Amino acid sequence: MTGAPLIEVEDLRIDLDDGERRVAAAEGISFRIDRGETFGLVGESGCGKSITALALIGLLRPPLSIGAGMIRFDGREIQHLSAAAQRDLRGNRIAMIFQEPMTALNPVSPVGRQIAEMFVLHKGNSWREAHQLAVEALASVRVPAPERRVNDYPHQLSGGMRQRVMIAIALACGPDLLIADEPTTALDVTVQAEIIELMRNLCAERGTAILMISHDLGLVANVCRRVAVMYAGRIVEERGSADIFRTPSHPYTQGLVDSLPRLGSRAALGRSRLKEIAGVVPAITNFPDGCRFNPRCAHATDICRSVAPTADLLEAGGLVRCHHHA
Amino acid sequence: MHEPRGKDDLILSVEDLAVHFPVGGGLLGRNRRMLRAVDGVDLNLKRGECLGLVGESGSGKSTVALSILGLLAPTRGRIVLDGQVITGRPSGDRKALARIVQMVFQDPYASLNPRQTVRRTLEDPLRVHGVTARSEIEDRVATMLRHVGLRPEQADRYPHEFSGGQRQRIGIARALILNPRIVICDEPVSALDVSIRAQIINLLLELKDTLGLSYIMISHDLGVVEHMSDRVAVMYLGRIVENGDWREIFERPAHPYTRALIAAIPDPLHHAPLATTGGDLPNPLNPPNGCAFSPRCRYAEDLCRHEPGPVLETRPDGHAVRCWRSEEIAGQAAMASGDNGHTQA
Amino acid sequence: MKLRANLVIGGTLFALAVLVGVLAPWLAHTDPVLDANLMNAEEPPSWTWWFGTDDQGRDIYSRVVYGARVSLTVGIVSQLINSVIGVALGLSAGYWGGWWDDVVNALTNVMLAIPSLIFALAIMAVLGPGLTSLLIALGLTNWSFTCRIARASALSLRNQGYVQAATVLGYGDLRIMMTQLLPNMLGPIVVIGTLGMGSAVLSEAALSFLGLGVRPPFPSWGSMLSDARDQITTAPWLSVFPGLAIFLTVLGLNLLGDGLRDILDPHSRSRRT
Amino acid sequence: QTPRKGGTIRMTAPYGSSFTSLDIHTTQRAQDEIYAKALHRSLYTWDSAEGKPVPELAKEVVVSGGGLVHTFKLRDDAYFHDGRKMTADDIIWTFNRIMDGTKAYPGARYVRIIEGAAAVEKGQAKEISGLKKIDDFTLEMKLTEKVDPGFYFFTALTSIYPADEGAKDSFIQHPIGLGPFKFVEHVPGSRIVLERWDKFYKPGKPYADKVIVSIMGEAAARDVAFRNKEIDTSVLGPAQYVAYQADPNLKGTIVEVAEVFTRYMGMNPAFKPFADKRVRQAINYAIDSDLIISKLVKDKAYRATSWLPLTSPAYDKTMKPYPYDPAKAKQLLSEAGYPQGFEFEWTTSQNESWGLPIVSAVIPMLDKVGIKVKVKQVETAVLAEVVRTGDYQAFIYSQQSGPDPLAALKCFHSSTPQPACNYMNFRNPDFDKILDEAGQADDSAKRTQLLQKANAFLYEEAPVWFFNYNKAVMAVQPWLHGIQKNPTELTHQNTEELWVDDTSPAK
Amino acid sequence: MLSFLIRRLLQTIPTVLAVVLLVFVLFSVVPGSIVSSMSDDADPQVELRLKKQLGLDDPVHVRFGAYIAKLATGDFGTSFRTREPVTAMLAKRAWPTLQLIFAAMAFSVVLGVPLGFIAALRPGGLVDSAAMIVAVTGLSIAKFWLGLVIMYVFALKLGWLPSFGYGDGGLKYLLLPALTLGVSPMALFARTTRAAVLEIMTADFVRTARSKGMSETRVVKWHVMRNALVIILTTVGLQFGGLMGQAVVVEKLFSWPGIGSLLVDSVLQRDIPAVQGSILVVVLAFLAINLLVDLLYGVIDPRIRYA
Ligand SMILES: Nc1ncnc2c1ncn2[C@@H]1O[C@H](COP(=O)(O)OP(=O)(O)OP(=O)(O)O)[C@@H](O)[C@H]1O
Ligand SMILES: Nc1ncnc2c1ncn2[C@@H]1O[C@H](COP(=O)(O)OP(=O)(O)OP(=O)(O)O)[C@@H](O)[C@H]1O
Ligand SMILES: [Mg+2]
Ligand SMILES: [Mg+2]
Repeated sequence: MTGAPLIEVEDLRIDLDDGERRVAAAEGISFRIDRGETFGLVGESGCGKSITALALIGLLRPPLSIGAGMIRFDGREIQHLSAAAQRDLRGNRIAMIFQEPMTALNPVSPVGRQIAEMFVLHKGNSWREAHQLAVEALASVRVPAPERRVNDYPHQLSGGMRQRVMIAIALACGPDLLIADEPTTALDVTVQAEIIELMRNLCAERGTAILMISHDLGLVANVCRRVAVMYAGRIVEERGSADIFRTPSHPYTQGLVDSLPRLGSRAALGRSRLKEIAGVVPAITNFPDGCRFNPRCAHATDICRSVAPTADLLEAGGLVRCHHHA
Repeated sequence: MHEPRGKDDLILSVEDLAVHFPVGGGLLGRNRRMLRAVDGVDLNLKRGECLGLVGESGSGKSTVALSILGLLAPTRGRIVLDGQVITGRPSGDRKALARIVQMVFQDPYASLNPRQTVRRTLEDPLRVHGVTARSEIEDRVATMLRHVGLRPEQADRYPHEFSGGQRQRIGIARALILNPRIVICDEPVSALDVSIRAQIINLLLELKDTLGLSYIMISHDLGVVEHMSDRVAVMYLGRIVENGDWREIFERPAHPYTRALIAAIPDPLHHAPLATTGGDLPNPLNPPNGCAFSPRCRYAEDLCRHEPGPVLETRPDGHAVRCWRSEEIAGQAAMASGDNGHTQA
Repeated sequence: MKLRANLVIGGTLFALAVLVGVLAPWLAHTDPVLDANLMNAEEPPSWTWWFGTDDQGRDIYSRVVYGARVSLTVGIVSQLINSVIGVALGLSAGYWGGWWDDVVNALTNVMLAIPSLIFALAIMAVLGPGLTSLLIALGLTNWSFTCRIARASALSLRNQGYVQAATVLGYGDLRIMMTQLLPNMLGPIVVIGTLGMGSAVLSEAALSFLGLGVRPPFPSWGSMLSDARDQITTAPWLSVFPGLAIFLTVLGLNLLGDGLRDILDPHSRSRRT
Repeated sequence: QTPRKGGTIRMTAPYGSSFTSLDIHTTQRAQDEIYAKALHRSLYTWDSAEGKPVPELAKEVVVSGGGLVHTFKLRDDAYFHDGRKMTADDIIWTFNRIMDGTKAYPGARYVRIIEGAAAVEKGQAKEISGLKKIDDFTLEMKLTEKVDPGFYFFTALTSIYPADEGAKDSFIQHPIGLGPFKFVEHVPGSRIVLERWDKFYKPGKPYADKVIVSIMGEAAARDVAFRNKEIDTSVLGPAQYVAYQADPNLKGTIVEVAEVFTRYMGMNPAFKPFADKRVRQAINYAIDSDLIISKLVKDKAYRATSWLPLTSPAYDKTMKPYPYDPAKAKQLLSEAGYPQGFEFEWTTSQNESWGLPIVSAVIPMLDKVGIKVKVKQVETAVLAEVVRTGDYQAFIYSQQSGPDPLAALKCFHSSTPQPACNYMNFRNPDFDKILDEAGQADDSAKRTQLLQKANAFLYEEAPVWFFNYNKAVMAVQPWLHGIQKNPTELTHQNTEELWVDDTSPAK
Repeated sequence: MLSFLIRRLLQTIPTVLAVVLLVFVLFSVVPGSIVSSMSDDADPQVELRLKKQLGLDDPVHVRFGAYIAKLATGDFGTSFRTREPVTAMLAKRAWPTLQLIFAAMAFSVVLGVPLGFIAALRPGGLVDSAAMIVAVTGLSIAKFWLGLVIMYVFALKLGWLPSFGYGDGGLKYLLLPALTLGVSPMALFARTTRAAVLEIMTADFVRTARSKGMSETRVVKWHVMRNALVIILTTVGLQFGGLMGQAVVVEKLFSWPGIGSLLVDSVLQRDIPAVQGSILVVVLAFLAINLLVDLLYGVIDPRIRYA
């Protein structure tokens, strides 16, 4: 089985039915994640990161649906599994952490029970056993005094603690893949650092692959081995995280890297005007023809305005979707 | 770089500002406790300067800003704006204050009234402040729109017809329409699309120069703060823990919290594990004994935990720190320097 | 957004009722009060008497048509009074907070604790039956819900950036409340108002039943329905038509309220998955 | 058919949603007297067959002292429900109680006819001087006027209470009387349950074991219950009167009687147009009363000619009511100086048989002769107040006009104050003279003739619009027998005469 | 919990006082002399004496003070009409009303809440549409009219239940009035429940639950229900007030011997002590029930328990 990717996404399209018509909220999404690998998905708000993740775990709900393409998990095509089989995967082998630890937990249920549910659902434990396992799970995410904390309700925990509980839930059944959708945007930087480290260490210990979603390039590059950049529903570039910052290939990636003030750059290079990416992100119902970045791209030519670029392999490894890439 | 300037260069000074909120307790006021959101803050802002204010969520940054804006009555302390003491004045003076200090808000979606056109949003303040001539109003609105990079024709649209970046421009235009001297920016870009942020940062910097504004820049994003500020103040649990020139703060952070903060920023080119502090954020209702940071501080000693909190000591170069052990830590850091401030946990 | 069925049906029913009330003098065949001819008493519905005649020989169709005026006036005006009181108190309490908020809260609790129909009953007893009394009684007793919503909206809106911005720009309190808060809280208020109108129409009927309704001779649907209850088997048309008018109008208002809620009230709009 | 013993009589109290009080002295509402007839007894009772009051608790009454002194030979077999025998003391105690001025018992208006009663009411005396106990079963009563005391002491307002027991706090929770049934239970707002009193003084009576008086104010609900055989009696309004007549199953259940109530519109002479007799007559001409009675009241009333009702001994059968004649009305109005008519405010209650619906029907009729009406609707209690204080331009009312014709006409005597019953504040010396003469007359034929004259005088003066005399209609289940056609109030039945046969679903 | 209870009890005192004051002031300006509710033609002197005896000559504030003082000892005064202590009258009326209200509430909750749940599980489906049509119809009918129809159908046409009466047979007398009273809250609960469930189904934690691999039924049972209950409970608590108001109509229609019919009688006959007493009892009941609801909140919602 070695060598076979853990999850493989091919030409995935996600449709949004807004009542009158269907639009593709994301399309042509292809990537693969190996066992134990860390893979990052970055891009700005609304570019389709979360819905891609939801598609992987089978949680798209109307008005969103999978329009085309294929998701293969551990060799099996997920879409064609029965609902029950899908549920067996969900939580058990693919787990997910959400952005808002505040609202992602049920406010009227003790956190211990919310963890214990996982063991009852997937491991067939009794509630009593599951409760004990929940204490252990809490301890493993380094929540102090876990025996006491299991009975706490979410509102009694701080944001960082809640996110730890979310991680405990996600990792309870030892999944093969952990999808982390912006797990730290709601948290302070110092807390973010702790959560990220905790997640990274636990997954490394258990060989769990991570799909990490964020709009923070730095964070993703720091955590992940490979990074895919999304723009307006498409992956525009996919690279090893060491390269993507040094030698971004897609004009959008380049723009992003250049436009953000990086810590230390003023001290090193002095204060210069930041590079701007002109224009605004297109609305989902109104994607431009051709390359979706073309209205904002300084290098755009006629072909960019009419023909959607295909994903090209880069010599240095990785993919880019641009007619004019270096 | 930090040559002493004259006292009259100060456009804002905040002295020993404290804001306490009563929390809990019902009608009968039982078990009502005081939340010391801001507890003895001193700040100075010079003309044309940008002061960066950073700190953990809940450390009191916005509270300081709201006090300066006259939206919160301080429990104690004095605020001097452009030579006038504004604390303890009746709230009727809001109008006078409005012409000196203005604010740019974080969320461009929530900070524009969805039921008002851009024109009304910009014209009403002028009218409130006694500008009545139709032509003058139109003039000023058009000028301001051009200043922030919008076209005057767009004035008759409603906020939902604009993108996030454009809305933030409108928010900036609204803050500047009364020609204030000071603009407080509370997280002006954190709600914006990543690719838009640079536009707004550049715009703010431009306007500062062309209009001779002073900024107080509140942000989580240390990159932005570093880029924009002349001076930086770091807050922790309602107090300033470090205050100094931007270069001092970022290159030679003296307070362990500042160091932890900087170290926690993932560096895209430097894939080291992130530095962690451990411990949880303190409960502002029940602050720790001694130095507020001591429960999370890797340098903390008994002294830090038990003595009443340290005072803010200002060094000759203007760099101020509130820490018992800043000297020793600075020494250690010097030894371990070269790792760009990233400390291993 | 799809045009919702309940919005359309509800809106149509209500608009129709209002239209009938407005056009009553043109739509009615006879005077609802004076054209009584006991010779024609209790005629069942026919081509001459569309809805039949009542025991006084008055044309029920005309009375139902004119009844729309009274019933809708009661519904609309009393609810308007309620909304104005509720919004004024709730908005100012939420915005200003402090002791005023405590006072308004206490007042709301009092209003909430006395069932509105009972309170209206008491007021009617003091003022005596009649349209004005009814407007006052129903207008003063049903604002607590509006007040609560207005207060809650004001509380959350006052932390919105644009309200703070207005304060920072030196706007006066009144201006802030009128231009910044009020327009942005109208959605749920309108929804409550619509539903409240429906219940006011029903309350009018209930008070008529209890003997404290609109002063005759002007016909209101409630008093017609109430007067006809003894003849429910012998002359069903006496009660069927005013009853139907009440039912359809209240139904319309309820549907309209639901529909408006779907559009205006952000809470019930489905969020992103 | 011989009356069956046993069974339950299920009566209804239709006039409101509760009984006022279990202390029957405090309440004058017809509603309460329904149960009181089973529970209590007064000195007299109304004999429906004879059409006059007859002694109930006395075996014999001797009149002396120029008709002012009445000596009662009391029953010696009447037992209160606590087992104690009734004596003269109980009657004296009861009448003294009713005259307690601090309580304003409505029965005081009757007892005042006894000499010295008013002094007690004003607190000037402790006991009524006109009442004298001769021995335990002989009582002497001295009146202030020459009247038949039977008309004064037959209603439940003067029910005889056991002396001293009646003053106890417990009495109001558990009343004790002399009637054929004793108190078992009162569920306020729902019903009163009574059971047979074995020591009742009429041998073999009462027949039934139990009487339940259920309160049912809603006519429609009563209708359902009656058709559903859940109740034995139901008072019918006009609509149901028609419906029951039309229904072959129910037609036979109807019992009707002409009651001694006159329905009228009172006009305030202080309101300028009404000061003119011609205007008042014009109103009587302008209203088509017969039409209203037939169409709106569904013939559940008799056309009123003048004040005294059909069953009154002084009713003059030859008299004709005002005809419907709008032209005449217009002419009279012109003569009176109102060719264009005028507007007045008409105070009414909601009452279905003499209140609002009638007013609504009259409005267009008066409109035809140019008179505009503004309706002022008030509750019954307020209407009573309005009428008593004269705070009206016009009102519509139903007023008892019998059984004693003299007392009924006395209401128009100048000496009767407005709050008493002279609601129109009628003052006419000529009328007073006729009436005084009638009061003095010893010969009953002469008296009747004078009363008829007085009644005709009222017709001419038209202080009111004479509308109708009530026809009381009650539906009675076929298994209930012994119903008396009581013209003073049909629902007031001497329950000892009632019996149910074994077809009653209540057994 | 106890301190919470005490605090809540203390908080209701101003409300109760305000209600007392309100009702008192309202009826101190009532037209029509009080004595007219006692006797038709009392001697004017008697009337004066009576007024004095009842203290009706005193200025309003003195009367109010006296009233409050008596209230504090549990004395609601003496009814003008029945001459009974109001307390005794209310005591007899309270139980029937409570029976009626709780029966109606039970009926409406038991029917309305599940209906709302079912409707919410398939929004837009057949059950949903049908349930909402029933609900909105139930809210749009005049109560006394509905009561009459119910009476005709169930008592007369079907002969299932007695059309009126109270007591002896127990439950069967209660059913029709309770049904009449319960229809509109039932409709309301169905709607509230549906809205609450739909709202909660979009919450983030529901998505979390789904991501755990739970079936929809489990999601609803383990996570949605309890959260929905919090919202439903609020509506239930508030609805008691509405029920007490509507009970006036239903009690009058069905000759139900409760506080409602006492209130109407007293209002119509200007029996002010009885009116004040009845309203006060209604208010106290409402406050008590809502106190109970608040305590229940604590049981259901930990955020409140620990607040
Ligand atoms: N339930 C939904 N209904 C309608 N549109 C939706 C829904 N969910 C997502 N979308 C749309 O699909 C697009 C992609 O959304 P998605 O949540 O994947 O963005 P994202 O990249 O995760 O952004 P963010 O960084 O803000 O989380 C957006 O334009 C969004 O508006
Ligand atoms: N009106 C208020 N009443 C009670 N507490 C308040 C109020 N406003 C702020 N606080 C509290 O005061 C503290 C400081 O709040 P403030 O908003 O100033 O923090 P901040 O530094 O701006 O945080 P953030 O970065 O999250 O905006 C917080 O603990 C907050 O909960
Ligand atoms: Mg997302
Ligand atoms: Mg802040």
